[in-house]
This record gives sequence, C-alpha cells and structure tokens, in this order.
Amino acid sequence: MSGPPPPSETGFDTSLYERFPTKGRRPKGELEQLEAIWCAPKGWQWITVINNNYVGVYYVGAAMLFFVLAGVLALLMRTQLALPMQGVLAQETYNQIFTMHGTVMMFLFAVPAVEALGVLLLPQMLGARDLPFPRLSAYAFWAYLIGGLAFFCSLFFGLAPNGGWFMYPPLTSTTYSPGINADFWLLGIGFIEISAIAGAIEIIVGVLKTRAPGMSLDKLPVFAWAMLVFAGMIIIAFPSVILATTLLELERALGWPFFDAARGGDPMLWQHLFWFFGHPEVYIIFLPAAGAMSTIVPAVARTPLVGHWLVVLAFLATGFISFGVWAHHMFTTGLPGVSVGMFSAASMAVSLPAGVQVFSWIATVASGRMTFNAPGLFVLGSLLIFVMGGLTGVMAAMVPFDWQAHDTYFIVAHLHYVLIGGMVFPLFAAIYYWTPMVSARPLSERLGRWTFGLMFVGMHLAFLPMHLTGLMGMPRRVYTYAAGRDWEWPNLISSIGAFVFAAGVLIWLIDMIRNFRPFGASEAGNVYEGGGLEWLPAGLYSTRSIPVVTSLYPLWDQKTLARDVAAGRYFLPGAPTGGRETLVTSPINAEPQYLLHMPVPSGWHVWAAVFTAGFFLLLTVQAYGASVLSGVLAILCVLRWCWFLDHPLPQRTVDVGAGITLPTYASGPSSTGWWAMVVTLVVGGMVLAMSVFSYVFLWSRNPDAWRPPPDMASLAVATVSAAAGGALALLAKRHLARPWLATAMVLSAAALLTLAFGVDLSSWRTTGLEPQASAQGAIVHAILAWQGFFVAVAAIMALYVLMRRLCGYVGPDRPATLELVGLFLAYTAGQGLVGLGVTRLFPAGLA
Amino acid sequence: MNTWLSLLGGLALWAAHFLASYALASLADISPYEHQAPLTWLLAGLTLACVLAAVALGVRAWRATGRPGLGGAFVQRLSALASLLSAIAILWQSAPFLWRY
Amino acid sequence: MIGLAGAGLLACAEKPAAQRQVTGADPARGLALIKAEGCGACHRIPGVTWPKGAVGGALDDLPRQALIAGRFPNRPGVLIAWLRDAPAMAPDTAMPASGLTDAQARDIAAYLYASDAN
Amino acid sequence: MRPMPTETPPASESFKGWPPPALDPAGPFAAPLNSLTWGLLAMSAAVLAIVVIALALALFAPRAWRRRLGAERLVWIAGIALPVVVLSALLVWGLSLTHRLSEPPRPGELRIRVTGEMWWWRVAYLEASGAEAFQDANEIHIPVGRPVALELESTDVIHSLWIPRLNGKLDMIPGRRNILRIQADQPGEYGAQCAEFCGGPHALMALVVVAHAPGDFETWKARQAAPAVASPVHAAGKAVFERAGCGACHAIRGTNANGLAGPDLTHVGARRILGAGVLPNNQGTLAGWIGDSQAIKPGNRMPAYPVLTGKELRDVSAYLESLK
Repeated sequence: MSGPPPPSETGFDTSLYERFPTKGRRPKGELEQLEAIWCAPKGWQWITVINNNYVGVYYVGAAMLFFVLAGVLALLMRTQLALPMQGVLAQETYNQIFTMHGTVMMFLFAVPAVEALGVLLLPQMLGARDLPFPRLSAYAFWAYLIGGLAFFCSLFFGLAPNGGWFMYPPLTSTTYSPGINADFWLLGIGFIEISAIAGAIEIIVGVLKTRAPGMSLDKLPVFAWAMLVFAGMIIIAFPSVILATTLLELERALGWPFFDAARGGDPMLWQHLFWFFGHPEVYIIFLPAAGAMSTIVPAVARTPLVGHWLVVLAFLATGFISFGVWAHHMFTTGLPGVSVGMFSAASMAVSLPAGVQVFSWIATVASGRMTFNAPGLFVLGSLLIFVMGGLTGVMAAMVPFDWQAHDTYFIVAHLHYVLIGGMVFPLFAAIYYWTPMVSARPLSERLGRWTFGLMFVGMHLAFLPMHLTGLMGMPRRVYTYAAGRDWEWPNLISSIGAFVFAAGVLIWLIDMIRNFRPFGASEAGNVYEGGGLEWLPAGLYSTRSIPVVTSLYPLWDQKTLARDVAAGRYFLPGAPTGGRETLVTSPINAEPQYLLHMPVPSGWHVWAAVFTAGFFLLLTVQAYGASVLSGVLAILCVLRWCWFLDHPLPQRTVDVGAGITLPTYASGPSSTGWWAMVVTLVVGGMVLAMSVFSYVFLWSRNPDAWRPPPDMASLAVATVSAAAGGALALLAKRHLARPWLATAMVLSAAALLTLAFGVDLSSWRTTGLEPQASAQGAIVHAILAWQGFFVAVAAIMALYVLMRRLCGYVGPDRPATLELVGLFLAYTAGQGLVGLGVTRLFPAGLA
Repeated sequence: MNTWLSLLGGLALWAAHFLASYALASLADISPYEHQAPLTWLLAGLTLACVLAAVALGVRAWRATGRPGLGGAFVQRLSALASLLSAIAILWQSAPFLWRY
Repeated sequence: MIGLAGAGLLACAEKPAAQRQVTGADPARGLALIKAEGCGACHRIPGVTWPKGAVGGALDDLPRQALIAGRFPNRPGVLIAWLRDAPAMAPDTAMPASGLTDAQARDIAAYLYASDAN
Repeated sequence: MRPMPTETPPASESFKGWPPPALDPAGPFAAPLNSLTWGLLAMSAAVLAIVVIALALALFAPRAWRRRLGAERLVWIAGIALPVVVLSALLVWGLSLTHRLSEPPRPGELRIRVTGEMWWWRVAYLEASGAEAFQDANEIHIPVGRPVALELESTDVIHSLWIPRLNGKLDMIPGRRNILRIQADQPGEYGAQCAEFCGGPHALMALVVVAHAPGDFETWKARQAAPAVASPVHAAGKAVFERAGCGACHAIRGTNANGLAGPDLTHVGARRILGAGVLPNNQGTLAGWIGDSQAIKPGNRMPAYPVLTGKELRDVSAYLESLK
C-alpha cells in the first residue's frame, strides 16, 4: 500500500490482516457444526425460516407474482382500449383496474422487488453470514405478502380503490368515495410502507455495519452503494406518504377537514405530501436497478466499471436532488410562477446523474469484450429504453411543454419507458445473472433471448404510439374514448404491443418453471464470471469463513480466494459461541468491532406479521373489535420477540480467527441496535417535520381563521414535564449499577411524558377547538394524536423494562435495552416539545 | 464523523438552500410587490453564502486527497466533486428566483 | 371432420323473409344517417356499439318482427312512413317526427332490414 | 356485406385527432408551446442519436476506437459537460417562456367563469364588474382575436380544462380560482377535454370552444342573454317540464324553473353537443337522454324518467329543442 497506512477508525491494528490466510488444517467437525447450526428448515419450519437466502427468494418470488398479476390487469385495460367505445370492462370495473394496476406495480412490485434483491444479495456480497436483523426482514416479508394478497383480493369483491394510484382528495374523501374502496388503499398501502421501512432500516445497518473486514468505502461494491442510498431515501420519503394516508383516513373516518376546502382544508396539501414521497419513490425504484446494472455490465463486458467513483457520486446526487423535484407533478395546478421555475430547474438537474451512469455503462462496454448472453441483452435493452424515457422526462420538466403533456398519454408513455427501461429490464437482467447463485440450474439462454426479444419489441410497440396519442389529446385514465378522433389505430397498436410484451413474460415464466430449483444442495455457481464476493462457494451459513477484502473485485484479483475461504483460512471458520453469528465492522474502514450473536428461526415474527396485517385489514372492513384485538396480539408477539434479545453470552470475548479476539456484546454507537433505533427515530422525525409543514401550509391558506392557543400556564407545565421526562430517560443508563433506580427513572420518565401529553391535550380541549370544525382543529389534533401514539409506545416500553427488571434482566452487564428505551423516550420528549412549540407559538408567538 | 460530513456536506448545503429558497419563493408569491426586492436580495445573499461554503468544502477535501485521511483518497475525491457539483446545482437552482424579470 | 360438418350445418341458417327487401337504397348511407341523427340515444341498433339507448325498443331482429312498435304490419312502406313521421301514425308514441326525406328513410330502412344478415 | 361497425358520434371537426391538436396551435398562447415541443423533440432525437452511436461504437467498432471511447473521459464529456450545456440552454428557454405565458389578465378582457362539475361544465359569462350576466353549459363562446380570461373553479372534485389548440391545461381545484387565458385567431370550433381523473364518466366530459367573428359574437351574446321565448305551440311540452319537476335542478330564464344543481337550459336547443360532448343535439337525442341518460353516460347525476309516456317525452323534447 503506497505511503503510511491510513489511520485506524476504531484503534484496530490493521496489520493483523497479514495473519490471513491461516495455514494448517481446520479441526475436525468444525464445518459439520456450522452446517448443523445453520440447518435448512424441515416441514413447517420453512414458514419460520429467517436466513436471507430463503427470505430473499420468497421476497423476489412474491414481488414477481404481483408483477404478473398487475400485468394481467394491464392486458385487460389494453383490451378495453383497443377499440373505441368497447364494453369489455364496465366503467366502474375499469376505474378499479387502472387504480390497482398502478398501485400494485408501484407499491407491491417495484419497491419490494428491489428491496428483495437487496435482502437476497447484500449479505453474501458484503461477506456477512446474514443481515443484522434477519427476523425483521422476515417480518417485513410476511407483512408484505399477507397485506398485499388481501389488498389485491379486494378487486374480486368490487371493493378495490378507484381513485387513481395517487388518490387525490376530494375525489377520494367520503363525499365522493363513500365505500370502503379508498380505505383499502389508505390502510393497505400505509401498512405496506411500514414493511418497506423495516427492510430499509435493515439494509442501512447491514451495509454500514456488517461488511467483511477490510472492505472500506472505496472497496464497497457499487450495488451496496445503491442499496445504501436507496434505504436512506426510503427513510426520508416514506414517512410523508404514511402521514398523508393517516390524515386522509382521519378525514374519512372522523371528518377532520385536512383536504376539504369548504371547512378550511386544501386538496393541494395532499398533492404536496404525496408527491414529496411520490417522486423520490420512482428514484428509490431506479437506484437499486441502476446498481444491479453497474454490477452486471462489468461482468458481461469482462472489465471493471469505468468511472466507479462517478457512478457512486451519481447515486448520492440522485438521492439528494430527487427530494427537490416533487412539484413537477403539479405544474398544472396553478402554482405561483417562481416556485414552478425552481422545481423545473431541479427536475432537469436530476437527469444529470442518470446521464453519468448511462455513459459509464457505455464506456465500460467499450473498454471490455461484450458477450451477448441473456443478461447482456437485457442490459443493452434497458440502456436504450431508459435513455428514451429520460429524454421525455427532460421534456416534461419544461413547464410550458408539461402544460400540454401533463395527464395525457404522453406521460403514460414516459413513465412506462423510464420504469420498464430503468427497473424492469435491469431486474430481468439481474434474475438471469444471479439465478445461478440460488438455483441448482441456470435459466436457459435460448428462452432468455426469446423473452428479451418479445419484451423489447412488445414494449416499443405498446408505448411508442402513446407519445402520439398524448399529443393527439387523449387524456389519462379514460375507460373509453369516442370514435372519430383518429385515436383508433395508435391504441390498437399499443394493445397488440402489450400482448407481445406479455408473451415475453410468459416465456420467462416457463423458463423459471423448467429451470429454477432453489434451496437445493448445490448451486449452479458463477456462470457469468462476476467479480463480487457473492460468487464465493456458499452454503446456508453463507461463506465458510469471512475473507479480508483487498479490492473492488475480489474474485478477479485474488485467484486463490475461493479455495482459502472454503478451507476456512479467514475469519470465523467455525462458530466460536456455538450459535449463529457474524462480524460487525466499522462504517468507513470496516475494522472488526465485535461478534454479533444472531437469532434462530422462530414463529413470533410470523405471528406478529399476521396480527399486524389483521389489525389494518380488519380496520378497513370496519370490524373494529376484532381489529383492536388483533392489534393487541401483534404488540404481545413483538414484546415476546424482544424478550429473546439483549442476553449477553457467557464468553465475554472470543477468538474469531488467527488469534484475534473480539467482544461478544456491544452497546452505544458501535452496536447495530443503536443505529437501528436512531434510523427509526429519523423516520418519526420526518413524520413530525411533514406534520409541521402541513400545519404551516394550512395556516397559510386562511391565516385569519386561526384561533389563539391555550394559556401560557399549560404550555409551561407541559414543557417542563416533557423536558424532565426526556432528561430522566437519558440519565437512566448511567445508574445501571443500581438496577431498581434505573428502572424507576425510566418509569417516571414515561409518567412525565404522559403527564405532559395530558396537559397539552386537555388545555386544547378547554379552548373548545373542535377537530371536525376547522383545519386548525384537525391538524392540531393530528399532531396531538401522533404524540399520543408515541407516548403510548413509550409507556409500553417502560412497562417492558419493568418486566425485564422483575426477571433480573436489568444490570450493568446489559446496558443496550435501557439505552435504546432512553433514546426513544428522549425523542418522544423532543417531539412533544416541537409539537407544543409549533401549535402554540406559531403564529401567535410572532404577532 | 467528519468523513461523512465532508462527503455529504455539499449536498446537504444544496438541500438547505433548496428548502430556504422554496420557503422564500412561497413567501414572495403571496407577499405584496414592495416586499419582492428585499426577498430577492435575501436569497441572493443566501445563495452566495451556500456557494462559497460548498466551494470551500470542495477545496478542503481536494487538498486532503494527498494526506492519508479516514476512508482514503476515494472518499476525499468523492467529497471534493460532490461539493463542487452542489455549488453548481445551488447556482442553477437560484436562477428562477433571482432572474425573474 | 366434425368441425367441417358443423360448419356445413351452420351455413343453412334460414334466409331473411323475401318480402322485406328495400330496392334502390344504400344501407351504408343508412348507417351513417343513423349515427348522425343519434338514434342510438333511444334504440339498441346492431352495428352501433355506443350509445345503446334503452328508451325505445331494440332493433336487433327488426326484419323478423311481425309488427313495428307493436302496432303496424312490418312492411317496408309502413317502416319508411313510420321513420319519417311516427306521431302522425301513433299520436301517443315517444318517437319524434324525424323530418327525414323519403330517400333518407329508404336508406335507413334498407340498413335495418339488412342488419341481421350476417 | 355490412360496413365495419365504426360509429362516429358528433364528429364536429373540433375533436379531430389529426393533425395532433397539441401540435396544431390556433392562438398566440398555444403557438410558443408548439415551437417548444418541436425544439424539445429535436433535442431528444439528437441526444438519442449520440447515445445510440456511442453504444454501437462501443460494441462493434475496431479496437482502437473502443479504447478511446472506453475511458473515464467519455463520462466527463458526454455525461456531465454536454448535459449541463444543453440543460442550461433549455432552462433559460423554459423559464422565459413560462414567465411570458403567465402574465395576469389585463383589465377589460372578457371574463368567463368555468366551473367543473361532476362530469359537465358550468359556463358563466361575467360583466366587467364580475357579476354574472348569464349562464350556459358545456360550451364556451369567445370572440376571435381577443384574449379571454377563463376563471376556473370547482365545487366538487379536481377537474382540469385542456383546450389543446388554444393553451395548455389548468386544474380546477375546490377552494381555489385559477386563470387560464385563451385566444383564437380563426373562427371555428376547438375541442376540449377534462384532463384530471374526476371519477365515474371522466372519459365522457368534453367541451367545445366556439370562436365567433366579432360581429356575430355580440349578436350571439345578446340572444343568449335574452330569456326563453314561450311559444304556444310547445305549451304541452312546457307543462310536462313543470309537472315532471325538471325545474328543481334546471333553470330556464323567463319561466319559474330556477333549479341550480343542473345545467341552465334557457338556450339548450342551440347547443352543438348534448351531455358534455356525448350526443348530437336534436329532438330524438333529447328524448333519449331524458328517457334514460344512464344507458348513454353511466354514472351521471341525472335520474332516468321512465314515468313519462311516449307523447309526453316527445312533447318535452320538442319544447326543449325549440329553446334556441
């Protein structure tokens, strides 16, 4: 390494890496013990399994199931629109089907599919045994599968949502959507977002904390960079849609007028909240696919990625700038001139990083020897289609052109080009490229070429004419159109194209049925000679030993790596603590910090997912009693699940290989649990931030209707008790030497928070501010409800700590639980203070 | 921690500038004519400050690529380019507000 | 073989009754007139996919009906008079006086009679 | 033997799809949008050509070419420098055009308030002071050559008025008023469509903008402002109209029918198209619509009237058709 070695991040002596690969034979039975610990599920156990290579395959399978289902809906729509004034689908059925097509594709296929790709590939790619919280991603999968299937089945009862995938009120409010159709969307999708956020937390902590030693940021695979930015964007964007669906559900169920113009609300608030999530979501869908492309292109071109660091910068830039473009969906709503110009500028700037990646792929293809196998073809097809979609996107970013093109079939063409070119084709390339890693047989090249051919031709046949129909005046979401407007021939071509595309997908399905054999004893291996760690020979326990990483393409640069890893000559050849474990390393230089003891398969997270799904879906069908019961059961399952956690092992430190010893317990910023709690609180913070935005927005709509806040006395009492509660919670972990005192501090902190919330709520009730009466009443009560939810969770956590104390599980040897509860309670206090400040001091304080 | 700060600092500056100019633009659109000039000057000053800060971050990171820093030359180079590109993006984004006539 | 036999059987569906033929008229022009006048607002007419009105009777099997509007013998002359000025023949009908010329009425009658030939 | 079943409902030339209305401007507000569209299409074609050529070279060019292409330099030049230049130019063009096209209406312009209703358009012609002179439905009549300020509002859900040949689209949002300025250079009919999904028969919510030469716009306006002329011939129809309770939703100026829920029928006979772009306008279609409008435009707010006898239906539709 040129020059002095880089400074150590955690004080770990990197010269210890020279001890590897170790010499000599491994003790007998070490591998067999490893296989016994990471055993495959038998019989009913396949439901309770938590290995990422099982859950990952389930996840990708479920996502592709929803892709095919939504694709069939698209075929029904194209049959209806093939000729003018058809009667194939009744008006109401068509409206439900187009809403479901959009919603299922965006929420149940696109985001889960790329998340599933991450769950399936990241651990092996980063050289970890599994994800840091395997039960959390299993919970996220089961919640997604149950919720998604129930949501899709609403179509068969004619109860599917019919307000468009963006659900603009007032059409979707009670006055014009009295049925529970809209509730299926609001509760179903709001709930699916929770499983997406759970997956995102898992991926952030996984990429930052569980990398193989030596894999510093400059050696982090490009797909892992993409997943890191992808998960970060979910954490910032999804809370906005969760808040929006909650507010609309409150308006529908209790009549709180957030979006009802007559009572002070404003429909534009929904559009702001929805698109602040909506546009980052399409980049959330695009980034992992682009990461997969940047991994597959070097493999099929057999040369390293040109401009690797520029592509990584493109991910970071996309991640940030995509949060500044949301209003380009609202150019035709009469937004004032200046902000429209700003969003137009940002919408154009966001196309820059995409251009960087496209030309990096082209440069990589030029510098290598391209092989036209199935992944190669999908990569070239994706590149071409995505560029065409990106160009129409830049066109639509121009405000005057968007006045003509918005809500017409031109935009339908643009979004399908960008999504199919930017996500579906890369996903199919990824399926063909990585199937040999999980299946005993690779997919067939001949069928792969047929699939690509039909999908490529079908895609252009279907969506190229739509640019024309859009300019010919055909609006979006029309269940039929009058004849005599010359829209017949382009629509007929589009319908034929849709069926050709579907034929391609059908051939892919046949190929999967014939060749896809997962969970077998052996895998087909590195058919396309990729360079990443995921191609190391691996069993259920992932790689036999965790290698030291010295370059970006380890398998290309170290020929003997595979043999040494399989022979157990690196970290963790066996299972020092006799359980499932992996290495936790530091975020920047990946220096080993401690050994993470991981859970074994259990049913609790599956029951928790079932009851959480039950809570939301029973609420949708207005079975309130059963829903509350299901909710309580879900909480109990989660608490039982937590009971397994935070039990330090008898061995305080263990030898993880070549005499290097690491602690087996950690708390504070170096522990994975701490990072997961911080990221969760960022999600809560984003919901709070969007609530404050909503509060200011609704105030700006009619400032004079705003009533004065309650008296200062209640403000003072609530502020003091909230602050005291927060301080007590943070100090509790310092007094673990006397467990009873620490527990008492946590309990009193929760009590103080409840007191603060009670004072806040009652003082607002005394002012007579009714939530149904005005927008102010609605938003103030919404902020109070969100704070009340957090105070309730804080109370449950405090009681949980009490239970732990009664069983003797609170002591100086295990600070983690108390530390995390302290963090949560402190955040709740902070959130209470912000809520108090905003609702009482703004605008009264300014006057 | 400062590695992350230097890597994401430029882009965070862009985000802060975006939120500020969105708030000022909304304010400008609903406030009477005589308030337009001071708001424009306010944003011009803010833009200048953000651009200078981003460029400074970029130069500091560029100079650090020689010295062995945490995360090595890769992160330093990334931070430098991220900050410089953020400066350009900030200028780009203030154009609609500053050039309104 | 069975398919061929089946097709053969289908071919001998009974021919439309000979006497309901309108000579010297163009059904295509009749269809265009039907659409221009908007007869679909009240009647379901073969060849007009939309609108399919439900105020008047369906005209799918007009050639085989014995009576027009349940009152008059179904012959070309009567149908043409009915098309031109129905209220004169039945004061309580909802069908308005269309003001069609004789040639236009003949084209429409030709189309309606030929409408179930396929 | 029978012709292909392509039926053509009211093919007034305003709804012709070819040439594409968005590329066939007929007024000063739409012309710059058209030139911008062609400019953008040219830019997109050029950039796509660059990408396709680069990709083809990368795949099939001789080794020497590919080595030059396969360096980070390509990403810097084609991926960063070129787009920044192109996008900056587009931004300048876009911002200036946006600014020029969003000027507020000048005083003295004709003001028409168009309110989006669930699946039809309420059109109110306003005096200079803003007071409502008279109401019409599903049609906007404007004088040629003069800009007209359409004040767009909605009382129920979000709609969007889009007249492709005269200007871009603008949403009608409850609780807000947006101003869409249009101007037609030639007399004629210009088709318009609701562009924001408003539930139910959103697909059948069309509108016609009729541009008159200045002379006959005044005569049209005068005749429209006048109340309905009660002719004795249609007394029977008028009686049926009152007895069936149509006055509860519809208004006919000059009679005691003053309902506000439905469209104003004072001059319904003169409308070019019935049911917001759905049916040609004659006595037969009026009878069909009154008899059972649900069969024609499912989900619309007008109930069916099976209670009327044949003669009553004929009388009331004759009466309405006479209201020219």
